[in-house]
Amino acid sequence: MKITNKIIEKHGLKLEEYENIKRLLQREPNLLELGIFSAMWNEHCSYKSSRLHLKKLPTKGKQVIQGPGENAGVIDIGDDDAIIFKIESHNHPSYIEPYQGAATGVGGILRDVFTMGARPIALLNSIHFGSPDHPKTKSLLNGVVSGIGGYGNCIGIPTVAGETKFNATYNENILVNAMAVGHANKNKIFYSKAKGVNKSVVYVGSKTGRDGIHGASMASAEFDENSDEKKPTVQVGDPFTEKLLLEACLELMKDNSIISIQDMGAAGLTSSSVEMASKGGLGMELELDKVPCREENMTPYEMMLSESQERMLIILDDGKENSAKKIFEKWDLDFVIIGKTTNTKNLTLKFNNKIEGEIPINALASKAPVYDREWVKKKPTKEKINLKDLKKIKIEDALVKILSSPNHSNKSWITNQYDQSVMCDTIQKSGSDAAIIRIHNKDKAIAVSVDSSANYCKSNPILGGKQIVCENWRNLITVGAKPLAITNCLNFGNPENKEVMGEFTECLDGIKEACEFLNYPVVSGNVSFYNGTNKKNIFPTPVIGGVGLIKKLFKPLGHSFKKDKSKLILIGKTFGHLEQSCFLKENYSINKGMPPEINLLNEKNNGENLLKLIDKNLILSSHDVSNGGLLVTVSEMIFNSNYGAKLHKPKKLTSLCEYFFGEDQARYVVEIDENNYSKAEKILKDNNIYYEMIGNTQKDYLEIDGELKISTKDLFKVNNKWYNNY
Amino acid sequence: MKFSVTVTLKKDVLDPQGKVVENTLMNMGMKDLRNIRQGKYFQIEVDENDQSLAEKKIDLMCKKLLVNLIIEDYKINKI
Amino acid sequence: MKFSVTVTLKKDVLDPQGKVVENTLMNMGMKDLRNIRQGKYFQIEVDENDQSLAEKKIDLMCKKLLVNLIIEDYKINKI
Amino acid sequence: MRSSVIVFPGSNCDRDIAVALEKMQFKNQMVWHKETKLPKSDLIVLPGGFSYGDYLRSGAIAGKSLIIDEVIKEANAGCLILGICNGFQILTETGLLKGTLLRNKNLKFINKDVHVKVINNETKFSNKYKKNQILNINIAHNEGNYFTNSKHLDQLKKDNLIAFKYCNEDGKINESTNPNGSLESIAGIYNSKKNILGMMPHPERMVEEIVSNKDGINLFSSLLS
Ligand SMILES: Nc1ncnc2c1ncn2[C@@H]1O[C@H](COP(=O)(O)OP(=O)(O)O)[C@@H](O)[C@H]1O
Ligand SMILES: [Mg+2]
Repeated sequence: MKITNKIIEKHGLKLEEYENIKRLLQREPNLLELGIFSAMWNEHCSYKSSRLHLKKLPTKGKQVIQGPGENAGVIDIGDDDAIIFKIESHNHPSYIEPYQGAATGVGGILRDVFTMGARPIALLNSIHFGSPDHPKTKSLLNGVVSGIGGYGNCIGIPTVAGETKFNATYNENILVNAMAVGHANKNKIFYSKAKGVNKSVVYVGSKTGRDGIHGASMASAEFDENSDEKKPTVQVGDPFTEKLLLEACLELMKDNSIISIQDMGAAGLTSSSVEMASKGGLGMELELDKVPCREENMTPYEMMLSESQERMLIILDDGKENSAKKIFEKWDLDFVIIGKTTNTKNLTLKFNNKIEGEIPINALASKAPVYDREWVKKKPTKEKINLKDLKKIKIEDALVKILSSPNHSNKSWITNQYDQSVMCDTIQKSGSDAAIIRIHNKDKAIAVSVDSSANYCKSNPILGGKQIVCENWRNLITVGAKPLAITNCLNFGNPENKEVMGEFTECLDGIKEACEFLNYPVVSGNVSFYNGTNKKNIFPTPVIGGVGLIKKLFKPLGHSFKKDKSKLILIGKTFGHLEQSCFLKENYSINKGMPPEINLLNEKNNGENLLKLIDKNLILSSHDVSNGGLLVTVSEMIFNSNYGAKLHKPKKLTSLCEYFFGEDQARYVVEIDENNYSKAEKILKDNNIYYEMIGNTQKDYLEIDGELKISTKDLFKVNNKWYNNY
Repeated sequence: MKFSVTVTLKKDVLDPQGKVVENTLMNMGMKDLRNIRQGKYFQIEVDENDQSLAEKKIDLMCKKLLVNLIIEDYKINKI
Repeated sequence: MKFSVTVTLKKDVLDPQGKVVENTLMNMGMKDLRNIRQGKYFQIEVDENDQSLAEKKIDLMCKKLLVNLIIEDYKINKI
Repeated sequence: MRSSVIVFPGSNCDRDIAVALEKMQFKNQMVWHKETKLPKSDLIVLPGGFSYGDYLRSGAIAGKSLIIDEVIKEANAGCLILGICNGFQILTETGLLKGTLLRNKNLKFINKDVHVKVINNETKFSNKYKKNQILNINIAHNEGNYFTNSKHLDQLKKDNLIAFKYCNEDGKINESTNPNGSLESIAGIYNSKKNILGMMPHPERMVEEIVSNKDGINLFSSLLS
């Protein structure tokens, strides 16, 4: 077939990219080869717009065993234990078919983690929908939540934390990010780098069908009116088969059969074979007639580009084929030797003994395009909001408005659809700042949380970037964990747009600065560009997934109040920053001004000293102050507890709204038993930590002297209504 | 008027359920089984005596709720 | 030979799924809907050219696996 | 006491129950579904999870596996059988327990800690509980909506074969305390010889204070006594 411009365009390639392909091949590609180039050179696989910028992220640290570049990041948590984790987006497929899109997103990220030898121990997700009034939102929400649950519940890995946000910016382009966390022996980690010539290349897992052909290029293009045409590429997840694949792989990993292993994710057989060969500096020859197919008459093109789920590629050591095959047969999975490693440095594709395609591996990998795209800096806005210009509002009304809003409503409608307890190591479930998962059979645990702040990032990408790292860090601190490392999912609009590219660049600057300061390196991640429709780009939405270590397990603090008459202190300074706050958004629909300042030094000191208090067992409960400010934080500590709180009015600030709803950073509300108060105070004073006594817990009411009195039952009701009525 | 609606997965869409059922039946000794695909079935009764109007209504129900048009096909029959 | 099998819950068995679907459709404004019941649908192909033998085989599959005879009824049709 | 946990493809609470059993000093063995012989056991457990992905009907395909014939033989010979969640569904599919588990009435997977009341505390499985004791136990299922015909229901009541019912923290049983639409709020039942227990709640998840609570422990200690 003659390759026409139309065909090139259909493959999502630019004409100059095609010229480049011809130069690398020193001839014209055939259709199969073109398809392979398009799969490897699209944004999703090649990171061509992001690669230059990602380099600046800090990725090293004593705790890091493997940073970005492998299937997932690996960190050391002491003894022989390693934690392997990564987050990934499945935005476009989830918008087209929410259930399957979300489900296969979960399945894909799980494979990234267990290919490296880890048993997955926790799932998290960050999901973002359009405005609740938008006609599509409800069914997208329903579909995504049941898809996430459907996959995680069936495979038997607890879904323990996440975040759910609504914002009109996602009306035509929702975000579905899934994170998986696994545990492995640090001496038994498996990598994707091929080694040795003439080694068997083995295909295991499900059969290959026509699903998802060109999925990766779909994830690298904007939606437009014609997106409907792309619909038949939807992939269906099969968590049952994945469970078998998981157990079979872990069983095979017990001995030394595997040289390297790689899941077939985006761009399926193409990307897995190319990546393995490329990392090993080798070639690979595949006999495509051997690929187990689900449909009749599948062509080499279809086999190489199919994104059928639940498949892996393994390079086996000599003589291990038979014992490995037995394991996969036990689990009723396909196991077929489909090729071998070679020293040609080419990807050679045979079909019926004929060479159908032959491409130098480096043309697909290291020589893939890299773009230094044009970008512009965001000008910091000078907009200030003067409360005096706004209609006066009662504190109680403002609080109720926030707590009953979709973004702040209780999420148990969602979390009750996820099995959070399977594996019996979930020490703290959803509903608090971070989930806690015990390391099986051990007296230690990890804490995990995912966070994002699209509004802050939109307003000021640098500050926003810093803020999400800090918030994530805080969420681990409040449950008593030492933050170790993060993974990140960078959801942005069209990188060919310089404003979007600017948001990307500057968000990364912010993330970098915070990670460096906090010694909180990035060990894995994912970039998702082209989120938007017809030139309307989503707000920049980087999502941070963090993992922390609890060295010695204790009964979790949780963030709900534990006792009557205990003291409440607020760690960190309150300035009353209301621009970009929930208070203004929910009550006045104002979305203006700068996000709050980040002082990394304070972040670090406040967090580390709170951790000391927790370690010394001086704290009853603690909660970071984030979206919504102090009063929302205290309200959240009241939910699910049997207690209310009595708060003092601030002495200095004039405006109560600024004090109670301001979103200044680096703050925590902490509940301390009266008897421990002086001990805690001493530690804070000795370390120069700013704190204020803000009140105490009490029975039945949330109260501010002379300003507000609301029963805790009513507060709880207000917070619980929205999802159930939606 | 009463109708039946059968909903099946589109041809190239993976049917994990049908596959497991097929394997199980084979393992149980049903060797002549060549292929099985699983779908959904609805019996729907509507208060409408004009068949073509009734069918239109059923069709709307399918499109709006019963069928996931992205991965499923459907057929309406009078019963 | 190809057959369809429809499996439905027996009359006296509660059909939670059908109920929810029915309510949802009603809420969506489909007022003429009188009743809806949900079941399963199978398309089965067997290597057997004698129809009555083929049907017997299908019937066996139903009895042995596809249908829970305690709560479900089924019907086989040639297609 | 010797126990065997049957592992089906897709079981995912097999490790959890094994850990609980070992913690309680059972001598436990895992038995793969393709086995045709059971090790000598005093207790056989069908664990929770999604055997065969819950495809077709939950429990249906596991109910046809090779090992099940052995389980049925042992059950008929009086061996103690415990089916939890998917295990309960498998027991109804094999006919060892009557009735069936339909989709939850809200058509959603439900995972939460619920209260259940011990209705019969005089069996091998429940003698360490007090009558009407209220337990707080985790449920996690899509199909937990127990249904049976009225004749069988009468028998369940008459012969005291209802093991547990969903209730609220004060022990009240009504529509609003019934999470999944189960007939008469039934959460678990026995066969007529009371050597087989099927239940939707997960006792194995409730054996450690730091994870949850210890309300499940007495089920295992009952078996040991
Ligand atoms: N989609 C989801 N999946 C799992 N847990 C969720 C999801 N959405 C929210 N949660 C849980 O609800 C709680 C509140 O979320 P959020 O308000 O974002 O917390 P925070 O502000 O502390 O980050 C958290 O415990 C979170 O893990
Ligand atoms: Mg928090």
